[in-house]
Amino acid sequence: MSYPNLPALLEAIIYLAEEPVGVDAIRKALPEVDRAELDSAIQGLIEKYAAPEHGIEIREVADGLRFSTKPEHHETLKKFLKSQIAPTRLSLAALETMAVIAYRQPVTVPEIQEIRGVHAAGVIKTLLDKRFVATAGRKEVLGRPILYKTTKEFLIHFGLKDLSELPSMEEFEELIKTQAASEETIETAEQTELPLEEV
Amino acid sequence: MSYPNLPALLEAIIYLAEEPVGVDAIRKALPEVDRAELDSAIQGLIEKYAAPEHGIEIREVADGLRFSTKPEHHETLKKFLKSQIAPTRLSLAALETMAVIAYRQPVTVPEIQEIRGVHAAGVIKTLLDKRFVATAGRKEVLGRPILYKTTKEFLIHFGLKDLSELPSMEEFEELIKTQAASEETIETAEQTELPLEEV
Amino acid sequence: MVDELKISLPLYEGPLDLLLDMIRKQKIDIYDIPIAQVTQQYLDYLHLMKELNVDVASDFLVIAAQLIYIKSRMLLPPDPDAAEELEDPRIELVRRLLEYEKFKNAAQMLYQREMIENAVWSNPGAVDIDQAELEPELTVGLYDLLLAFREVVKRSEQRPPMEVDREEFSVEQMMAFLWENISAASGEVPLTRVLPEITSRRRLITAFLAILELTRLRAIYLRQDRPFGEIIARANPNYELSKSASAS
Repeated sequence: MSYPNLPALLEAIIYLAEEPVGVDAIRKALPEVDRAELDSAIQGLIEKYAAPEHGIEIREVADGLRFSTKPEHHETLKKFLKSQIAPTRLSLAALETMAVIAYRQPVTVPEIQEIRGVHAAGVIKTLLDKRFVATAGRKEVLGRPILYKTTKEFLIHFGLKDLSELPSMEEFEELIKTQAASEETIETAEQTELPLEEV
Repeated sequence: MSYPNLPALLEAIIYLAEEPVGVDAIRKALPEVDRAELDSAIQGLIEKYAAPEHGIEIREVADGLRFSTKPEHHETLKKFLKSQIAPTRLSLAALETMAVIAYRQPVTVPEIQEIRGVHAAGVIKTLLDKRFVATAGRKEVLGRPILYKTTKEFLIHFGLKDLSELPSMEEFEELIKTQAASEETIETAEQTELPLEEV
Repeated sequence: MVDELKISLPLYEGPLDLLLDMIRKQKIDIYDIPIAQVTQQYLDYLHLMKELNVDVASDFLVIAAQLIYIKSRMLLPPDPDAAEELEDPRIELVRRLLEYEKFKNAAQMLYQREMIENAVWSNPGAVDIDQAELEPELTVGLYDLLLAFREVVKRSEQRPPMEVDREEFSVEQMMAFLWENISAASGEVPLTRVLPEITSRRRLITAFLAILELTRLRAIYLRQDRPFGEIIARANPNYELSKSASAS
């Protein structure tokens, strides 16, 4: 059996899959389709939907493909959401912890606390509950603390294709240096006031 | 405000709506769009997706419009969906049984049922089939019930080097205890906006 | 005393966050922190928080202690006997602050990504193929396993303790009882006819186990003609219960 209309079938598969579909999974489901043909059909589909006449697009997330609406329609689309599910937004504490895990994984709670300067194991529970992190064995040091790593859900939630898509730590270092150099940037960005002056 | 790309917006709306969207609802959300223009844009979209190069179509069902996959792909899609059910997935009953075996091994079925409060002999078979558990002799009590233990596949699937890497209940309680404090942080943080800097 | 020090300050994610903000806001050269001045400001801030009845988390006190320690070390005249140059006591703190700042920026990057993701939607109600034949299952990890076990333990603790009537049948007695009744029927007999009245969960389990064991020993044969139908039992006339039952 061959697929006379491969792009159409691919479109249906990507549309239907609940989670981002990996190209491997598609390949396995369509073993008789030539690999190069499949890849180029997928690429063609992505490009087709990227055009402005489409309001939905195919994105590569967590090593897979999925349809989603384009951000530019966000405001109008909000009105059509039946159940306005509040979007998941992590607290600053959770985001910081998430960042440490993403960049230092596998990492233990004591190591996270050392970097953040805060005792807050509870945040880990939040991230575990949201499935953004998972355990990854134990570290062979005193107390054998549990190691944590990021999950596929982490990639999906933050719209990352894979971990290599994360900007490098050096980029943040650079950023800090440029910020320190140009004071104006800092001042405009500053929104919170230290209440020291009021004392 | 007008919509320079009405078909794209309509496409996103129809894709997004959890239930079929009525044309009336669309009209209400886009009051500034001319009625005839809207109708013809919708008609155009429907026709576009009806073409054979698309695997999904816009269908007019009872009370509105909705995307769905085209029937001619259903056989392949069903196959695909089935192959998507990863062998590493477990039903809740299986997961619970798995947990009891992992933490209480070696353990017999009557013991598992006693702690779960549910009869679940069939579940053991699932776990045996998936090679997550294996028999471990018989318990020398009346009826000599079979003992079950976890396997190497279990360790591999759950990313454990050995059983000592299983997190203990105590460690877990530690996480929950500290969460009370961190949850407050989450709520306060939800209200404060992160100063957005040009990253 | 420890109990009083639990809630972190709302504005700052921790002592490093506070310290870093003070330094950046006042455009202090982080590699040459005026430690006396910064320590004073830090302590003032903690003091203010206390006045506002905000509990100061112990993490903040740890850094306060460290600042005071660094300050005192810097006030000491260099020890003439010590090997030439001592390391700047501020270095370790600066290293931590810079490291923390990188992650703070990373957190901000994640925040922005999250915002973008929250502006798009995927898979609202895509699946319209009959999913009945597809068993709903969970992709599970270790954490799920732990949660499941915790749930099970909690449930079993909440269940009223089973009323264990010591006068109840043991599995062995139940086996004897059933064997007697089934073989007395000489031929096929519906299982429900030979079972004792099931008055408790325990008795149900006992009966269940006894039937299983009798079947395993080939003392009885069971037959069921259709799903959920009546189960028919037949005794094996060549079998003597006492032999193997006493073995266990």
